[in-house]
Amino acid sequence: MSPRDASPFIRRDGPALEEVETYARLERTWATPPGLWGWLSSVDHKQVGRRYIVTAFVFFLLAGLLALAMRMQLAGPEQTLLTPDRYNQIFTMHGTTMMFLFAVPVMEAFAIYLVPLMVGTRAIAFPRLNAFSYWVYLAGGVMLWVAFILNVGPDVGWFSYVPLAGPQFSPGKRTDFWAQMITFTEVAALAVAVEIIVTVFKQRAPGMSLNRIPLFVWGQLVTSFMVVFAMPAVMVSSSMLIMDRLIGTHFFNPAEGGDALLWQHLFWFFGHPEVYIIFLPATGFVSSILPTFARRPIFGYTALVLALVATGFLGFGLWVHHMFVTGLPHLGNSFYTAASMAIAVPSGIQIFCWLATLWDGRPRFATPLLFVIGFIVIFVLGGLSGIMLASVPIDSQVHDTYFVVAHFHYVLIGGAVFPLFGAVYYWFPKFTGRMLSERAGAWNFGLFFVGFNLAFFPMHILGLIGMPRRVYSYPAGLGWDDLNLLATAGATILAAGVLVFLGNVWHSLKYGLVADDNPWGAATLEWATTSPPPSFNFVHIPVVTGSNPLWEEPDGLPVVGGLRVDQRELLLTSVVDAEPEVREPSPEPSIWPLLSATAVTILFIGSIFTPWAVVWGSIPLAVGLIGWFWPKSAPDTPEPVID
Amino acid sequence: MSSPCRRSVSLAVLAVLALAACDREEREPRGAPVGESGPQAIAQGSLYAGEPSPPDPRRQEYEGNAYHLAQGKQLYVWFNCNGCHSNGGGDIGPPLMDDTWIYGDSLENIFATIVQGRPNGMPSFRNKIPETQIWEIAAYVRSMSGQTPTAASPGRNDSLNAKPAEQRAPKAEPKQSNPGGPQVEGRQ
Amino acid sequence: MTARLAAPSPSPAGRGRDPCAALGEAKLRLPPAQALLARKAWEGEGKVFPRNLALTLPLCGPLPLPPGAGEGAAPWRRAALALCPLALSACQGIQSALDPAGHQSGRIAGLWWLFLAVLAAIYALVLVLLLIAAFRSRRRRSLPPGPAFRPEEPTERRLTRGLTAWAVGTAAIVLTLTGFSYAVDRDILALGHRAELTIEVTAKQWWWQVKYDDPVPNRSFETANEIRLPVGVPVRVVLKSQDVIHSFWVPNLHGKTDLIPGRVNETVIVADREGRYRGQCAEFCGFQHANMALDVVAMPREQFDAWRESQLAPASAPSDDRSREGQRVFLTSACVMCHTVRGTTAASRVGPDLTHVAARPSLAAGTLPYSKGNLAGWIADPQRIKPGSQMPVVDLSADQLQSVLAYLDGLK
Amino acid sequence: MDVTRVCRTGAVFAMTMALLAAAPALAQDTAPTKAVPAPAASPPDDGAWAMPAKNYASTRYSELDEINAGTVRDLQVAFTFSTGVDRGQEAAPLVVGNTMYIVTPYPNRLFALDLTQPGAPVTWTFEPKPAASAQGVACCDFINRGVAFADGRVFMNTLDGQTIAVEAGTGREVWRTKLGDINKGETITMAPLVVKGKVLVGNSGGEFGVRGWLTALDAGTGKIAWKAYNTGPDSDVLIGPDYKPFYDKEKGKDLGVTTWPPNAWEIGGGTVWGWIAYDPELDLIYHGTANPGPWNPEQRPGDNKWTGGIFARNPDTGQARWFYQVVPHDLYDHDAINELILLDMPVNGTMRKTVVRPERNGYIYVLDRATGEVLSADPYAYINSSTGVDLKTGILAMVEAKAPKMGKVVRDICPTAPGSKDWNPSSFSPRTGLLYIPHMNLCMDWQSAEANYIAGTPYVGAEVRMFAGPGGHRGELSAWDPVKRAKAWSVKEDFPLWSGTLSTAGDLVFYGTMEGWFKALDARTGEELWRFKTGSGIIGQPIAYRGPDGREYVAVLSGVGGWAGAVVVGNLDPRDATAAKGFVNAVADLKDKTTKGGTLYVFALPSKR
Repeated sequence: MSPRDASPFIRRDGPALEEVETYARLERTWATPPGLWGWLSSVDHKQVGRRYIVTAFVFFLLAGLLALAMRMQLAGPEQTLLTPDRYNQIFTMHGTTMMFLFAVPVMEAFAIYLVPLMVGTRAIAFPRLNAFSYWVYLAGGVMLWVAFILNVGPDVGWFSYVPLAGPQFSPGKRTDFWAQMITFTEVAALAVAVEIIVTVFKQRAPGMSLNRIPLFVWGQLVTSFMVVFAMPAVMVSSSMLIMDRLIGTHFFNPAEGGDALLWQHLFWFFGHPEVYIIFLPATGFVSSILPTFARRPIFGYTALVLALVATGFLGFGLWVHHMFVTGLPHLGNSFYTAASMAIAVPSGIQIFCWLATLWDGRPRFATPLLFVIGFIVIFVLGGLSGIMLASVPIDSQVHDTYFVVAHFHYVLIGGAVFPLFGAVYYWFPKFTGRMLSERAGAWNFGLFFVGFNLAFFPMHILGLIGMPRRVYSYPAGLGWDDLNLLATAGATILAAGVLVFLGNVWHSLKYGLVADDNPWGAATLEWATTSPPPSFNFVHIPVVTGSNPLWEEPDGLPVVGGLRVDQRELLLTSVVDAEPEVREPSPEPSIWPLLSATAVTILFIGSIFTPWAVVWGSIPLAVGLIGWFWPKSAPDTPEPVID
Repeated sequence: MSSPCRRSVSLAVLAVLALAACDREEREPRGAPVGESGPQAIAQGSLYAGEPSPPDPRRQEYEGNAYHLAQGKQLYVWFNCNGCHSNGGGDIGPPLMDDTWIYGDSLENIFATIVQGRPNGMPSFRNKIPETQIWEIAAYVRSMSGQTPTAASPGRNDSLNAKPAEQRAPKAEPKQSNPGGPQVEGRQ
Repeated sequence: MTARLAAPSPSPAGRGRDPCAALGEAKLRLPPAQALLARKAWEGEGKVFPRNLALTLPLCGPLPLPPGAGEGAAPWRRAALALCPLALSACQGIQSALDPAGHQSGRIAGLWWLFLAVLAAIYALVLVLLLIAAFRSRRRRSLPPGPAFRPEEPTERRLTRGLTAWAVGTAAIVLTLTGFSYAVDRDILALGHRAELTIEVTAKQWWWQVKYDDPVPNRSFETANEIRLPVGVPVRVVLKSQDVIHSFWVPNLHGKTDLIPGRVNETVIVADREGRYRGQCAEFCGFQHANMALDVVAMPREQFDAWRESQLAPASAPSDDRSREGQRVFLTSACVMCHTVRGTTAASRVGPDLTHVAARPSLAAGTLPYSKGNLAGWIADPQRIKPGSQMPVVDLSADQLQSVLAYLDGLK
Repeated sequence: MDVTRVCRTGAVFAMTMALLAAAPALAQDTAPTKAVPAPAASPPDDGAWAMPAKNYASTRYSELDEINAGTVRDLQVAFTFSTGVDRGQEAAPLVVGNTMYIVTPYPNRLFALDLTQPGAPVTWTFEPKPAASAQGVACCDFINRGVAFADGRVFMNTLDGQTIAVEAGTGREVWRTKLGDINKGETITMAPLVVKGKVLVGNSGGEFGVRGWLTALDAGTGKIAWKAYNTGPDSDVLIGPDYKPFYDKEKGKDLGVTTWPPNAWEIGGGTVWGWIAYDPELDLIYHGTANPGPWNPEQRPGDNKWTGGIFARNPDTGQARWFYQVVPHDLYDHDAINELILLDMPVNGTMRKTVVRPERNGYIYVLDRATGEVLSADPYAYINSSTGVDLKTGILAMVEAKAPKMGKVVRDICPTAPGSKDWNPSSFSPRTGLLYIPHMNLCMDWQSAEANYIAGTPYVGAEVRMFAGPGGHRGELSAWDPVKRAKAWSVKEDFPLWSGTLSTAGDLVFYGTMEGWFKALDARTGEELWRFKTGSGIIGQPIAYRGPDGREYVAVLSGVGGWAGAVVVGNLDPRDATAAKGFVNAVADLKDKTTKGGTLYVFALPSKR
């Protein structure tokens, strides 16, 4: 990368090296070493983030293919395209991949890439942990898919209810691969959550007090806290499951004192927040895109932040609405009805703020905004059907039917995938330095929107007229045939939309317009550096004076200096007001995260087959961690060179 | 990035390593093709004199397959095998989890024992249990003493825990005892 | 990969054979006359001998709509039917939550329509606001493109007031809906106190064991995959499972309740009008989750009592030589290992009780309507119709099959 | 008084002396302070042992007292005899005249030993040659509990369901009658009883879904005189106008049908494989009925009449007089087939004709044997599954928390399926007024499971594992005072007691342990006076007789087996806690202590020359 002038927005302040010299020195210090070795040992959050995004999208496409296969099978009654065994594997893989290998990782991936840029720091906190998390995630995902290809794909649903997923009714290793995949991805997710929390709390640019944090970062912060509290529940339960299956414990064996419902409680204590873990970052996308294209600061910043935090708390209080028909006490169910309904209030507030922003703005209907509008249309419908599901009597009819399938696709595709596509169109210039085609973007949106509604709206009716979920086939004569065919047609159109998207990406990577640093005229700090950003993100750490810094300082941001250029160094600031506190070294690239991740992979996969793998596998893991944390002597530079 | 490349490499390696997984995890409810009538004769070996007969090709289908073993375990209970043999420890009938095989330890021998019945009490289930299911039961019987691949053997059941599950059963090297079927006062 | 996603891999001979091939195999070993007989079993039912059973057999058949559907409906039902614009006919059906035939499902459907009306209004409001916002902006877009602007104070104040109103409104609506939901919930539960009859339903992979309880033990009896109930009488259903989790769901009568191993759940159903309804397992339970249905038949009290008496009787003795031979085959083949026919030595509980199998509306847990032809297809190759089900392919000759069919078909 | 010396003078004189010795006891009976055997059912001892229970009152008490507390120390082996069958030896040897008759487990060989010759050589051997496949349907080892002697014939049952009369002098078969069908799971293991020229026989197979019955065969011809089923309509159960039960719960028409789910009574158990007693005075036989099938109680809602109870019947017609259901809707395989001891004793100050039964469920029941009224039911072992019997209604109050459930392991149920005490009979000494009860101290975990009836295979539906009860010892011998309704003393044993007891006028109690010890205790204190290690565990019934030489002998068969010893005879694998329906778990160490055997041991004092 050739040295370029820093962004015009950054105002030089204080004596230091010449700009070009600073740039070159910083590049030398922060750049990832070249070659395969460098690639494997990279700890640059942008590289890791890119890998995460690409990997997650690969899983998205694979899971989408599975969805198509299912829709083909269900296009008509009594089809025999897939055997029940294969169908069960496919819908399990679809749900599992979408939830664990796509939705959560892709949201975290955007956080990994964008949060350090948005808070104005040079690197993410714990970059080696970050690299480690990616390798672990990749290994977990690859393991699951290789297993699937080898006919060891899980076949008990993404929720793996015991006893169906238990040792008696799910013989072989299929479910074990699922359970270990959970462990893999949750290790990765927890690592990222910790990094995001620390980055947001300690590495914000001076002046970025809590009330100036971009809403996207707020969303990721709340999400990360939710990850920290929710993920351990599913890790514990999947470990209990694998212990039940491998060493004969009785956590879920009702005969010997275990409880089948314990699984559901643990799983949904994770599973419901999981929905918000996916949704809250998406609201962050919306809150980033809307003001840019409405060309107006977001309306109701405080209300939106409070809504995020409220959702984060309430999200933990409604898992039982997944269990209304399990025969739990009615009083308890009523409480969860109230809690589930209550979450409509913060969501309503968010919707209003976005509408108001649009209302009072001067919008430019570029593709990202189209996706945001699509998001509002679809997500609101999904949210409203969610209110129906919160009612115990209605839920007792539509629970586990296609109505629920429709509902959560409206919420998850509408609430997360539409904003995600918007976000890709929005930040693609920043990631790659090239613009995506607006024309193809409109087609992409159109096909996606039409296809989606055609595919999923009929499912509401299907559920109401009696079609249960997770059926590999259905009898003719129940009035389900036409609607299913319609849904399949919709799914095909949806797939066409995805194809357009892929073509658009491929084309613009090769031939796309070269992007400015800030092509959309946005207000947040990631647009204050080059597109794509240099390895050190900012030549000088910017100083923030408002919640829309680039709009409020049109002549360039003030900056602070004083960080070393010959070593990786970060500026740590205080939690509330972001006042500079200390300079903190940031780790060099290292191969140890990869080696440790490999050791972890061996341990996890080995423990599918023998419990001894936990014992023997801990030895290479210990070696990996010792190498990772080996103390390094302080470099001997009497006079540090600063920027 | 180049993760697809990595993926394909690891995929190839794993594919080679785990080819067995395909067989182990296959769920074929029909079982192997139904042959004419089980083993042509009693399998020769250390129990019956003569050259050992070549192993039945169907053997692998059942013994290394988690689904068939699990089905066998289910049928073992449904068809009251556990009434006489308990959960492998034995009762009216001899234990099945030890190293003693009165009528032979091969899958074919066990198949024949179930089909033909044995003197001194073991009933004949000829025509009563379809052959596929007999193979499954026979394979499960072998798993009780750890003769089947650990990765395919059943785990614990959702019921009273009588003994460590078959997948944790130490392999007991088969020994024949009291060979020679109709022993008037012997154990069946 | 693609091969695995595609149709079941071409299987070696003997596997994956279709039922007609199964009969065909039997044919090969028998005089053609016997094969003809096997074929007649199908055609006797007025059905074309199928090439692919699973495809050609109308699984639920042209099921007659329950009598009284759509007529004499309560006001809310009329409103419901009027409001069901998407597929009017789709709302009705023997497995539809929107075609209630019982007190609870009626209340739930009413609640659902209420929710739909309120929420649809809200949705419409949001869409209108969105449209206006876009429309307004379209006018404003003509404003020269320029940098972002600072919002004006009065607008901000107006919007803030709007936000407050919106939040309060949302909370109020949600609170109201919650209140209605509670009210319906309580109303539904109250029905349980009036239950006159207790049925015990045990779910198994993949069928339903149904036991009618009675204080006098020998007036209790078992059946499978069917529930009959007197019209207007609330029935307590005790729900148990011995393998995995299933869910009991008869949409026309009530919402679902799970059957969970290690737990005993209860629900109450009542049918307000005569008719035949279809229930289905609603919790994923393995291979044949899709084909685990049951029939619910609501009938007048006298008919129900008569049915009950007939169910209490042991199986009728075979009346002709063919059936007698069938009984002999039944009692000496694999059938006896799993099934009960009361009054004979067959008393195993692995599979459904067949004492009065021929009097049931359907076969194989609602997979096929009952007919001698379907019974033949089911026995000949159950793995074709329900792959993975616990019913094995039993090697019966065509003659034996005919005899067993004659015997079973006599078990009214 | 020096009875020993007197006895040696000769048989006739000894008999006189015995009568004299008994006289004070009989005189005492008039004062209502002590229990005595029903006089009509316990004639004076003639030194023989003609039925396993010794007499119709089932006292298993010998009036011989040559071997007593003073002399027992010198007791030694007189002779031994190997039966050649190494399965569980539960039978009582019989001695009539100069011959001893012993019957082995399957193949049910009957030996006659000549006691007049040194070493008691075999006079004749009778081989009934039962079907080999019967071994597969014998629930708990293929044992035989003994033969009966009457009118010069020995009556025996075979495992495959036959009753055979053998001429005592020659070993020639007189007749044989096939009574049970092994293909349905029916076997016969009980010892027949001959009453008024009828051989009473009942079937076994409660774990195979058989329908229980008791039948009477004409001793002369082997023809069936009557057959009373224990489930089904009244006409099958022989309930007619004579039937006058004490409690309302036993009244009603066709209860054997209506207290079962439809058709379930046809495979409902209620076998008669235990002991029968007879009171000539009231002219009633008493027999128990075994457990209902399957074990899983949820599969048979209702009281399951007439299983798990005691019948009084007319021996000539089989018509029932009264019935008392000890365990309605049995939850734990608590067969009510244990010994029935007919005692006359004071109850609340008045003499009552009673039948005393230490029951499997842990209570000693005292019933009025004329009416079937429960006079008392006191626990003699640790019980936590029930709280007691309401004497007004006769109902046993169960503990809900210990009721077995499908799909749920109910833990720590005491007593276990074999009960506080199984078939192995107690003895009663009129001298001490104590009942000597060999019993167990085990508890169990139980999970019910769905039982599938497949003819000829077990029909159980329960997963059970047993273990030692509170205190850690597994066996116990208790001396029970039925008048005071209290334990006089008890002796703890490591292994469960599976042998009967014998008490003698020498104030000794004999019994064997599963390790193989044959022991003699002081009948008044429980102090161990003598022990001898036999070749295998003892699960048989010791007897005492006067030999042709006038000396007192004590005999017992040694040979471990039965349900309790299945782990040894079947070489079962104790790693499976449910092996042998859970019993193996309780006696997993038995294989280290003993091995299979089948030997008769006869003991006597050293002859003084």
